[in-house]
Amino acid sequence: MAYQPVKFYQTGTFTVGNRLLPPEVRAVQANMRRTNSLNSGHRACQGCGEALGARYAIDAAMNATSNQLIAANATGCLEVFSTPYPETSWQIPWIHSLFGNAAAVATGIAAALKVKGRRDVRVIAQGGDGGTTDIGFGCLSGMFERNDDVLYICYDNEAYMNTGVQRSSATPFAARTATTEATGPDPGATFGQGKYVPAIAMAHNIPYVATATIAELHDLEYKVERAMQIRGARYLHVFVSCPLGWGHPSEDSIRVARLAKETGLFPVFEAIDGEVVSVSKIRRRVPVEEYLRPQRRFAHLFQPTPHLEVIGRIQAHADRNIRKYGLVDAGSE
Amino acid sequence: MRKPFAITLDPGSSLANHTGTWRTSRPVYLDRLPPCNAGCPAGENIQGWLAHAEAGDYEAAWRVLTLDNPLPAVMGRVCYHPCETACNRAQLDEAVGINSVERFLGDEAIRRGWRFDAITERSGKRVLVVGAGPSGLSAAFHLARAGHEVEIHEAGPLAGGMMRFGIPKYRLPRDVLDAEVARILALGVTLRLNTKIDRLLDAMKAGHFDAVFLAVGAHIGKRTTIPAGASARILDAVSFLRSMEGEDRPMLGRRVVVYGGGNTALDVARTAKRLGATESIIVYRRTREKMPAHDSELEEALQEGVLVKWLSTIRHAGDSSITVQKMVLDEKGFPQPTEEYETLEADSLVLALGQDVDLSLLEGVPGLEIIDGVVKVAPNMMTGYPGIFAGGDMVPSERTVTVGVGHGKKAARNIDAWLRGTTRVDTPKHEAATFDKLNPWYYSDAPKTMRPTLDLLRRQSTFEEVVGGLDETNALFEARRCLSCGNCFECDNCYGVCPDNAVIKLGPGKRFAFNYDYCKGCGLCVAECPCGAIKMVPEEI
Amino acid sequence: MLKQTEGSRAVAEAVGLCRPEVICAYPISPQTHIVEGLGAMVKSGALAACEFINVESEFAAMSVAIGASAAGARAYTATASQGLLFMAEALFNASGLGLPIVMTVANRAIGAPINIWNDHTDAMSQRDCGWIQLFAENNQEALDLHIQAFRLAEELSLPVMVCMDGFILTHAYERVDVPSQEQVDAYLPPFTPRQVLDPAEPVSIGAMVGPDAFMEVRYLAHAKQMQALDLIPRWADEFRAAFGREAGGLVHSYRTEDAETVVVALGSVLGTIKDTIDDMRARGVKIGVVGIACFRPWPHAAVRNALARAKRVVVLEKSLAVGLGGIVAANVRTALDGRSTAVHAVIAGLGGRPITKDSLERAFTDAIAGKLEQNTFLDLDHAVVDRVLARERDVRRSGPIAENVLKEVGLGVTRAG
Amino acid sequence: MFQIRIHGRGGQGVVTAAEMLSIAAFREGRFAQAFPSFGSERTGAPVVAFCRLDTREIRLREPIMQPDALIVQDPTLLHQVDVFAGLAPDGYILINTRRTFDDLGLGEFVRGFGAGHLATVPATELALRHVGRPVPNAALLGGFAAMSDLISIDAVAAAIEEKFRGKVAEGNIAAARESYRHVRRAIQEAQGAAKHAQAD
Repeated sequence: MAYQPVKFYQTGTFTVGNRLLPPEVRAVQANMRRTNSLNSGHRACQGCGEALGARYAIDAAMNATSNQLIAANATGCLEVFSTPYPETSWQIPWIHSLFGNAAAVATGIAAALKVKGRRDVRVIAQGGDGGTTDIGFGCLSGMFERNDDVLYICYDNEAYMNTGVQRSSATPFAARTATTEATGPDPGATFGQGKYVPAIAMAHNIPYVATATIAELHDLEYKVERAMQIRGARYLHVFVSCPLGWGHPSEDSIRVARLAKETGLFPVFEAIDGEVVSVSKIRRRVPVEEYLRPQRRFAHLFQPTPHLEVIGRIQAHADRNIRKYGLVDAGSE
Repeated sequence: MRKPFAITLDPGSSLANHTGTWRTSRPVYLDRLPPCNAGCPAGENIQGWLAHAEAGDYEAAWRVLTLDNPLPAVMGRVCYHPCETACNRAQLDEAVGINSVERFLGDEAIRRGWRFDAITERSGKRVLVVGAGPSGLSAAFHLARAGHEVEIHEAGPLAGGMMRFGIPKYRLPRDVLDAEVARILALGVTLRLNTKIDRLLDAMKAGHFDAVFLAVGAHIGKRTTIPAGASARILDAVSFLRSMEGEDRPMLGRRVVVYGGGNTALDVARTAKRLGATESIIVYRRTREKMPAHDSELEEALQEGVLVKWLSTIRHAGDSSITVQKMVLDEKGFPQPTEEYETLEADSLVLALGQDVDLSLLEGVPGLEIIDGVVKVAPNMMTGYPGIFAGGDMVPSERTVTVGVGHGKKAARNIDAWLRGTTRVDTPKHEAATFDKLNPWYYSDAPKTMRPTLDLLRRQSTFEEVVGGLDETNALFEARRCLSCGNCFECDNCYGVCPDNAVIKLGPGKRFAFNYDYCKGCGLCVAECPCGAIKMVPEEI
Repeated sequence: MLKQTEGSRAVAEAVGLCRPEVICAYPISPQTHIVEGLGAMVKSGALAACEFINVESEFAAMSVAIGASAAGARAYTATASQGLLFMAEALFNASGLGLPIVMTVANRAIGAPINIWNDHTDAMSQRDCGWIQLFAENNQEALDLHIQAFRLAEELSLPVMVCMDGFILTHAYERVDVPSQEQVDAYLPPFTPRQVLDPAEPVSIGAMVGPDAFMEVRYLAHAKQMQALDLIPRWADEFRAAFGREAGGLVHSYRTEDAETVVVALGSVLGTIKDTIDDMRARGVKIGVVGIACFRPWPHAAVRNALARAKRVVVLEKSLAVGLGGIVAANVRTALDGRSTAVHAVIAGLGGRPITKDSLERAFTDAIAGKLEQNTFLDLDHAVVDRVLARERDVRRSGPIAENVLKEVGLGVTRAG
Repeated sequence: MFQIRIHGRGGQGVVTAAEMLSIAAFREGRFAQAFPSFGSERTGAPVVAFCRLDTREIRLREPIMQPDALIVQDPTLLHQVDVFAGLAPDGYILINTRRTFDDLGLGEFVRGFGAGHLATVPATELALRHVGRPVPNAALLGGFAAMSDLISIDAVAAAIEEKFRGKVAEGNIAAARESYRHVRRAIQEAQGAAKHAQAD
């Protein structure tokens, strides 16, 4: 783990908190007075990974900035389920402008704060994979290149869920979406492995790039906190599951995210100035089938009989990640 | 500020939207029965006292432990810990070393001189306990705690029963036993040694006892007819082991053969080694798998140089040798004789074929039912004679210290009820906290800590304790390996993983509550609860 | 202070005097010189307490302005032509959120075919995006309108577009009177936003509004622009009082007192029209001109008044609603609703085609002679278009129109770049 | 109103010339309007810039089609573009060359123009000598001041200083002044020759 592990065997570093741990080593989410930046009453689906990831990240950012935070939000599920007139779930100053401009709006906010000498107030831009890797990509890249003082958080659920599960450039190979149906000779998405924005962000040599999942809260919170200690353009790519779009039971949201990491399909790491400085190792390596099977979007890979060639290709992708990022400790297997 | 209509909204206003109405099933907190508790013959609340140990509060842990068992230091040494066999953690890495933590707590209590709370209110009833073994001491303890006046009549010269006269020193140092017995007596329990009761009813009348608990144990070694030469030296295990407590040690010679496959047989063989025997051989008619003795003890014995003749029965015992007949297991697993014989050099033969109960004191007591030499008791441990209860080795059961202690507690509680003219109803047990109810991801890897063991040379020559104890740090480590199966330990997972902030944290020690106004019933809290303390129940629609 | 300087430079100085806090720059002709000038001021420190941000697109330029304005900063940017279209989505957003951003549009044609020269197609294409649209007749007015624009925008909490003709004004060296910082500070108070992103008082800006309230939101946007119709003249008067010059307002009438023929136009062409009118007046022709200084909100009453005594109206405009005709003319007709006044649209100067006095006088004379159709295309080469149309009738694969026209005119390939 | 049209090629500072001319006029209290033939021509392509001078506000925005004066920064254009289009009868012509109108084959065309209305000056040479680069615009303005008497050479110098800094400004001013003297001398000679011719 990138963060300081807590030697506590009953629950290790993995539970949210523990009555026996000193408060400072518990997660922000364990705090009775956490900010609940994204409050109850939002209209996200049962078990929504994005709602969870957003509260995790923004609460952590609030904690790191003593609540001096402003957020710009791209159009998407998060925006729609959090702020339908006449109610908003946000407890922080928050603005939604357009689908493709969250990064630029945040740049504007940061510029305004700089002019006004409010260095204490920090700015976050957030959006889904559509608003980040597709339509908002230009603004995102511009924000990176100028090294604007903004933390951009992408909540990646690998498709356009708000509009009814259409394929985005973050949709993985073979996944079924409404625009990559599971029919024909090669069902599901046939566009390679998806656009990997964390690597593209690193190519901008911005001070901080990190990935995280909703399955490892401490790691996610550590990365948000670290990001808030740095000035300049920062990027956090959070893997969030979508029970509706992926077709898994709502209670499996965290488990599926955990499997994405444990298979190696979603590498969890952090990079400083374009160089990977730490990776979150795989604890119990599992084959990709374990990740694919619980999700209906991959059901066609197993019916009527397993499509070994396709599954093999996905496994190969996972193995490549494991080699590339050193996700498995030598000798641990 | 004058906010533009509709496009600009006040913070947190979504609280007006009660998403709880979406729910089709709701999460509820529950407590499940952990396998360790379920598996403990002494009925200890193991997870309960481990929880205090995890927090480093050893005295609190000891006090919770001793609510059920007054002999933790003893049990921490001689118990065969079925709790560890049942422990869910065994399916992760290794079972939690419950027994070693129990011993640590017991020793800590002796070291620090912790005492039981003084008895406050008295019932004015008198109870006679016959026998100062595990059951008797346990019963006396619990009865005293309940406010009754207790008198123990022990036939022997010292308290402890089999703990003293059956279990060798190297497994249970006597000072430990003495300390824990003394602590029980300190509650005001009267102990009369060398007091053998011949006619129970008379004794009751004479002492004005309102109830009796019988726990005389089984001290008569079983004999079997083996053709033997006139000068063949044959002893029985019980008396041999008992004689170890006396002044002059028994003479066995250099070559000792022990006949039997129970723990007692091992105790004898290991003791013989320590007495200087060059050969200590166990003859057993079945295989190692079938052996009733505990494997850990067999391991230690083998390490110490004890030899075992498997699938063998003794046909003849001569002056300086015995004849052994080889057996084979039939398809049903029963040993059948072969025509193969073997002769072993032997200076003495010790029979460890089990023990019988001395029931002489029960003569003239009406209504008792004796089956295969043991006294039949009702589920509440009462014999056929009202007011006379029995437990331990003299009733049908597995004959271990732990079972005895358990009987003592159970009997005491029922005697208490009986004395108060009520009948005790056990609270229904919670559903079992099986491994499949857990989410083990959240427990980090931590293999069991091994207790130090004495080096072989000294084990073969002295009676020093073989197995050492844990020090404070690894006792804490071991305690913290507990998964708290089935019972919330306030890890905050449910509070953290709820996408709708629908879990209310009530504060230290107060656990959590659900806010059903917002809970959408996604079930994440159930899936991510490490210890299986939440379940989903369907909503009535 | 009087100066002989370029229009873009004059505007840059005016914007600088308005103490903008965030400026977003993306290059596109003919607006570029303005942000270049501002960039230099910020770099040199002449313009302090200002962030100058080189963005990656016009879409980003407007988006950065949106963020800055929502965070309480006075935000400015400039664009033209394709750039304005590329930020179209953000334009609606800025007005929808009620953010007082000021933007210069250096009016330019829109392709295809690509054309960098002046006309009003860009501004007109965004006439309904909820921004206030002001048109400058010359560089002095362009300069003055920016000062008024910030005050107007911030009072109404609405974005304002100041339109000035690309090249014709942006690149023209003229005499301008640049006010002092004290004058501007006295006229333009510091920005106190209607709503602001502030941790001390958190709000959610940009909620999703459904059928239950969307009508009301749109109505309020309309109502706000209607308020502007009162405020714009008031501040034009205040401006005159403070700076001693005419600038802004809704409409300007020139020699219309007894005019039977009234020309209506926007922007720099008004100058050439006035000269033409002077010549015709000298020959006794009863003609005048009404300049539209504010196109959005549409000054319905003011236009109706200004044209009260006109027998015929000639709307000379640099834009074309393809399939309809004159865009401004269509608006003028609504102002004359219920009157018999003839309204002729004269589409002129598209893509930078020079508008000469001679051509104007010819058109006006035709109008008076009743020889104008509803839509007339000034100086259109009928021979060329007839030949192209003829060829398209006869030949299926007749090729690209633009290239055909160039062939016909004998220019060979386009020189535009 | 006096209208000047300047012909040249991209990179020769044609537009700057018009702008400097307007600045010079402004400094002498006139209204002036300078603007390029809006386009995106690149280096080397023919370029036209305009400048109007007047004593009252200039509202006219059309390109200059009947110039009162022509400044030709590049004589090679004479054979490419109709630089003389719309030139007022007896208008002014200033050409950047060391040759004469006759050498250029314009003798016939300019017959009838007043002697003081025609001048050539080797502006590029002057620029090379004083500035070090072949930018003839400033030098030509000096010549135009000498020929037209509309603006003073000092106003031209001031305008140059407004546009350029340091050495470049000095060089251009020097070139302008030398060009001014050159043209003034040439015109005096021409006028003298004209008088002489009448005397005979």
